Amino acid sequence: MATAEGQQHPIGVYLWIWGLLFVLSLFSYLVDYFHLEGMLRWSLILLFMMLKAGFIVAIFMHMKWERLALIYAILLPPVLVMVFVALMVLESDYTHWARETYFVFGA
Amino acid sequence: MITALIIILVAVGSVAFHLMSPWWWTPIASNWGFIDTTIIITFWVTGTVFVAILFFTGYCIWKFRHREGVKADVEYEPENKSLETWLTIGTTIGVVIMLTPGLFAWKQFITVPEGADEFEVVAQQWQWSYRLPGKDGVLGKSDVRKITPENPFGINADDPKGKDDVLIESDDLHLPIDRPVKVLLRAIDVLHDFYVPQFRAKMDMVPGTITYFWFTPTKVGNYEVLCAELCGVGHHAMRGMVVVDNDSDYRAWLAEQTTFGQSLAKAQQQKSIDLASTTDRATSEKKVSAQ
Amino acid sequence: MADATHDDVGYVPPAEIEEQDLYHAKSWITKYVFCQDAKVIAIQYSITAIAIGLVGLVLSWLMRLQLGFPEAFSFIEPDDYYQFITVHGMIMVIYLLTALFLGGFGNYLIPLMVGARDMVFPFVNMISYWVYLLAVVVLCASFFVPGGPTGAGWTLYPPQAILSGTPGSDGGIILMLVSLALFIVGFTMGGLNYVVTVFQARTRGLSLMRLPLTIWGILTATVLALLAFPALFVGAVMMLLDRILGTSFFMPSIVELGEHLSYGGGSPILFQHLFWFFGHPEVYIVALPAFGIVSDLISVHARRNIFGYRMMVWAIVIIGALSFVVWAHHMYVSGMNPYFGFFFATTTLIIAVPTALKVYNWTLTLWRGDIHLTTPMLFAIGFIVTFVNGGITGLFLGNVAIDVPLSDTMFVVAHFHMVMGVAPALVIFGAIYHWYPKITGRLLDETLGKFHFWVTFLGAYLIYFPMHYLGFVGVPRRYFELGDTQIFDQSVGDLNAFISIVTFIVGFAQLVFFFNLYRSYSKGKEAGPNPWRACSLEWQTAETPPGHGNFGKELPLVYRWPYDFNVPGAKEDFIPQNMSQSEAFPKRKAAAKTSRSRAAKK
Amino acid sequence: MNLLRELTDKPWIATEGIPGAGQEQKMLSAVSSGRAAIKWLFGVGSVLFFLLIVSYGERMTYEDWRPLPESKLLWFNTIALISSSVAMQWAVIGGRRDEIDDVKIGMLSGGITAVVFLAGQLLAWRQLVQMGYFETTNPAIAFFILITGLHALHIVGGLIAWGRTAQKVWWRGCEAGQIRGSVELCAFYWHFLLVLWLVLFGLLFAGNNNLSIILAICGLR
Ligand code: HEA
Ligand code: HEA
Ligand code: CUA
Ligand SMILES: [Cu+2]
Repeated sequence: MATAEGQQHPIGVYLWIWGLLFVLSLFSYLVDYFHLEGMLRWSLILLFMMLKAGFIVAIFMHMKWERLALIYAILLPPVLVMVFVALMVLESDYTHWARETYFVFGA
Repeated sequence: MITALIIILVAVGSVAFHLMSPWWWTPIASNWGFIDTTIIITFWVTGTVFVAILFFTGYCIWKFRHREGVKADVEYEPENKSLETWLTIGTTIGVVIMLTPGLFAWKQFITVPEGADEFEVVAQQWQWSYRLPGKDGVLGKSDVRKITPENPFGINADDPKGKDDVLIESDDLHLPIDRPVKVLLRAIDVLHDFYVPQFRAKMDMVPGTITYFWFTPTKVGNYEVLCAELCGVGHHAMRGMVVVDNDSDYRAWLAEQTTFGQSLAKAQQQKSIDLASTTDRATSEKKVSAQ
Repeated sequence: MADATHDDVGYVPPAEIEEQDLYHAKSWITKYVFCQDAKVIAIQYSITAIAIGLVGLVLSWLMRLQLGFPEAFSFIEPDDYYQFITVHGMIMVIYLLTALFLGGFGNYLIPLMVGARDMVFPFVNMISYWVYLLAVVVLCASFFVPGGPTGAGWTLYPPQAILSGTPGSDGGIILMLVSLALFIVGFTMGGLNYVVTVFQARTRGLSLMRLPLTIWGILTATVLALLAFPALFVGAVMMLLDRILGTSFFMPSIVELGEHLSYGGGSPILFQHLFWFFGHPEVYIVALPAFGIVSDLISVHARRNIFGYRMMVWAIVIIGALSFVVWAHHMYVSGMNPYFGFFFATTTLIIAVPTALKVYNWTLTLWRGDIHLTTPMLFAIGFIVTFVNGGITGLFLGNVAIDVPLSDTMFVVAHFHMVMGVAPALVIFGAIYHWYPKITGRLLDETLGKFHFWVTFLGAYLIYFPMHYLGFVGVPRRYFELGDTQIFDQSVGDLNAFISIVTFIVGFAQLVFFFNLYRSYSKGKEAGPNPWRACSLEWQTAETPPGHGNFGKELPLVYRWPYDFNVPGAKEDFIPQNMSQSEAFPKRKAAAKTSRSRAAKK
Repeated sequence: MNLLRELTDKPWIATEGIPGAGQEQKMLSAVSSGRAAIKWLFGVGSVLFFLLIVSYGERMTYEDWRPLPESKLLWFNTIALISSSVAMQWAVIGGRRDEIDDVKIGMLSGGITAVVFLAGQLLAWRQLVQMGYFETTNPAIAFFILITGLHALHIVGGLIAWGRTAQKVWWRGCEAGQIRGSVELCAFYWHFLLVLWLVLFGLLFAGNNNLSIILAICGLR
């Protein structure tokens, strides 16, 4: 709702965020570099990814300066859809893995 | 008056019933005491809240009941932020107290320890059969489409690991005590569920995939297997038996069992006789369990 | 009342639907049979739902006969038993409770409580009822096809639902799925109507936050139903294709009794996901209207404003939203990806927090109220007790590790009967005692009502509280009989017999209720327009029962929320929603204002 | 969008004076309720087809999956559906300008192209049968039949509403002003079905399964 200052956010903000994005990417890279494994690896990578996506949507796509309701209306459904899709992908991969491991196909 | 009393009595009676009930869980015979502990924790938390709410309700009903001719001193208070906040926080704490041990127990439940012995349970309408990995410790691959009267488990005959698999085509299985086992569960027709109350563990068996759980039997004895997922008219009659043996008994039992390789050879010898009797058996069994 | 203010500043008529004439019945048939008046449709829905509900009730007695006295009734075979539980569960959850709460109470109360003349699309509304009736007829028809109705459990899990080891796999399952699809189509028509009516046809001054909680409950439940039923629809249609065309959506390679079937590749678990993506919201679909109605009952009969109204609304909405991300708590031991357990256990237990707040607020509404222990109030209190008890056992099941031993045992059966069978049923009874005077103009008999309450409440508690302990013992659900077994000793059978006996006593009490309904219709005490001295709009209609177009010549104007009981300074202990400030506080307008703004600051 | 603000209102504060006095008077119209109803219907439909897409994606993983044979016909059908939507929009614009002839042209061509689309879909089914692909055990085919079938049913529903409007235009000879609302509702529904089809077509049936590509891009598979 803060439209008054919203129209003229300083260029500095963009630069800051831009820099931050680089730093975050660096972190993701470091996760790889230090061979972090298992849950830790994936949670870190996901965290950095989410942060980056969040910054991009918030700053570069001007979401930060939108109304709260709009933010929810635009962001919530895709997030939910992504959660559902991710869950179902995990599920089918699990079944697939079980079949590959214990059953023999074809032949 | 009476209403308030009865509400309080419901609370007191429920607690009394809980304390004196002859119906309680079977003595545990596996390593899943953690699950029982979690249940007890949950009982404490929820029981306290249940009793508290009922007492409060009963008290309100008694104290603020309408009395003819007495002007009630009713409060007009739409909301009370701080009270609601505190109640939220309190409830959240209660949830955390219950959830944390629950999640730890689940983590344990799905993480099979290194070196656990594997065996397979195969379910079909309405009977159990079992497969042990044999000397090599690995189960041969299987496929429902390979099931024939000679090969009721559908083991892939081309898989060398399958030849020494021990097949137990009866409802009874023996297990050695104190050794962690990973139970691989497989169904060839519909959903079933391998459930032994004393082990606390259970898991559905799903055609088209393999499911698992693990446990360590901790007490020698005979334990009845129940099917816990509706699987048709014979569901309630689908019973089996797990016998937990000490080591020597177990080895004696194991020595009597036949392997896949042996049964295959035997089957080749008297193919025709076998075929007839298996189909016979399947149909007669259906009749029996349908009753 | 509203008329008194007309000479105030310029009068603003309430919003009405401009292009649409009110539906006018022309003959007896169009007035009582093919009627488009929401009130009549509501009655039609309710009668149909209760009638089919009685079938469900009778089925439950048959089941209890078998479970309580396993050897005694030879006419119940395993086939029959499994058909009974399936149809019982399905009827109770969908054809009774969903239809009664949304089709029955929704149709009756929404237009009245939001100050509208009717639903926005009366014609669609009528069709909705007839499609529902058709669904019920198709369901009943399955009793008469060869093989009987399906016996796959109300969850209808494939593969067993469509294979021959399950009773009713020829015709029964097909009719079941078709009936469900019809129900969904019919409900969607009705549901769109309810939602649009609440959002668009509210009368002037009735902001969302001035809606009675009943409407909030019904509205949210309707939205849930609209978004959840498609999952069941998809599942049902896919299973129909598997059954009829031999596709393999849910069917892997299967050997049934030594015979290879021509299915392959599918995953049965996918159906379970679809079913519970519908099924869990479904249980809140029957719970949320109950939450809403009980809030109103408590507030009216305790003569006190509902405590924490805003929290109550948010809680309803949050519960509704969260109910879409907990579905897999029904699948902890289904063989799905085990890591889901962490996610779904957490979301499931989070739901307990808003629900708990609702419970607290109900009890806090009693605090410092002026409690009239009328029959509706008794039912509301009974609801609190049974709901808390059943909700708490839900926490056991939701906590994934605890669910492992308890899943698929009688513990689950006890949980959901307490929380869904008993608690909302008590609310339905309370609601009928509460609104019967508005519908018929006469009060139900209080003495009979209290008798009905005590037997039903205490009886149902005696049925289901001990049943949890059968679950601890390990008695699985859906067992035709326990048979010869080592682990269940005689005491288990005794408890089962006890439960069955209480069931029949409770069943008998329902006859008293129906007798009450019947007798009070002609002999009951005249109620007058507002026997409970309640504030919400349905009690302020010109006629009782409300006439054509609900509100006579003019729609009411709304000045306040529906919970203004015992407002300091008011001349009576309640202020109807359509009473203006000057009328409510005739003497000292200014003084009243300050006292109210004091309340407002809190 | 002021929903959120409304939800934080303090409901226990009563209105002084007349509710809504001084505000512009809003009359509720059948069209605005119709629009609201259709929007909710979109929600229902979206969930329905979203679940189908998810099921498709999950079934796709398994070993017996064979992708759908490509069909040029579907591209043609897509174009038909797009033109149908455009035509309906034409009718809407005509209605707004009070040009009954434009309404008629738009409605007629919109209806015809919709029927063409349906016929095309039917032809696509027949093609699959003739190519010998119609084995019900092939899950991709089964999904194709199911999804296009449900979508077609939605179109048929739209055509019924279209018929009611058309009857007003041609038989009852209504003015442009009288049927403007119904035409707009029809077109609104048409656009929704078009978007739905584009999503389904783009994700599942156009070329080689773009769904798996998208999943791969998201790192999900
Ligand atoms: C109206 C219907 C209804 C409602 C409201 C609920 C409410 C809940 N249900 Fe229930 N449930 C069903 C109907 C319902 N359920 C049905 C029909 C089934 C079985 C289906 C089948 O398999 O056939 C089922 C099955 C079921 C299962 C699956 C069991 C299994 O099959 O293995 C689970 C597991 O998580 C569960 C959990 C819960 C939880 C956590 C709640 C929560 O929402 C409860 C929240 C309420 C409270 C918590 C009480 C109030 C709170 C307090 C008094 C404060 C105290 C709280 C704390 C300290 C935290 N339910
Ligand atoms: C709302 C839902 C509801 C209701 C009210 C009931 C009511 C009852 N149910 Fe049922 N039941 C289910 C939903 C319900 N049930 C479901 C979903 C299943 C699972 C099916 C499956 O496994 O697939 C099930 C399964 C089930 C079983 C388990 C079978 C098994 O697993 O082996 C049993 C066993 O005792 C049982 C018994 C009863 C009894 C004795 C009653 C009652 O008689 C108890 C007494 C209660 C009352 C007397 C209240 C009656 C009020 C109404 C019915 C409302 C009618 C309204 C008006 C008259 C206005 N039910
Ligand atoms: Cu096997 Cu139930
Ligand atoms: Cu649930």
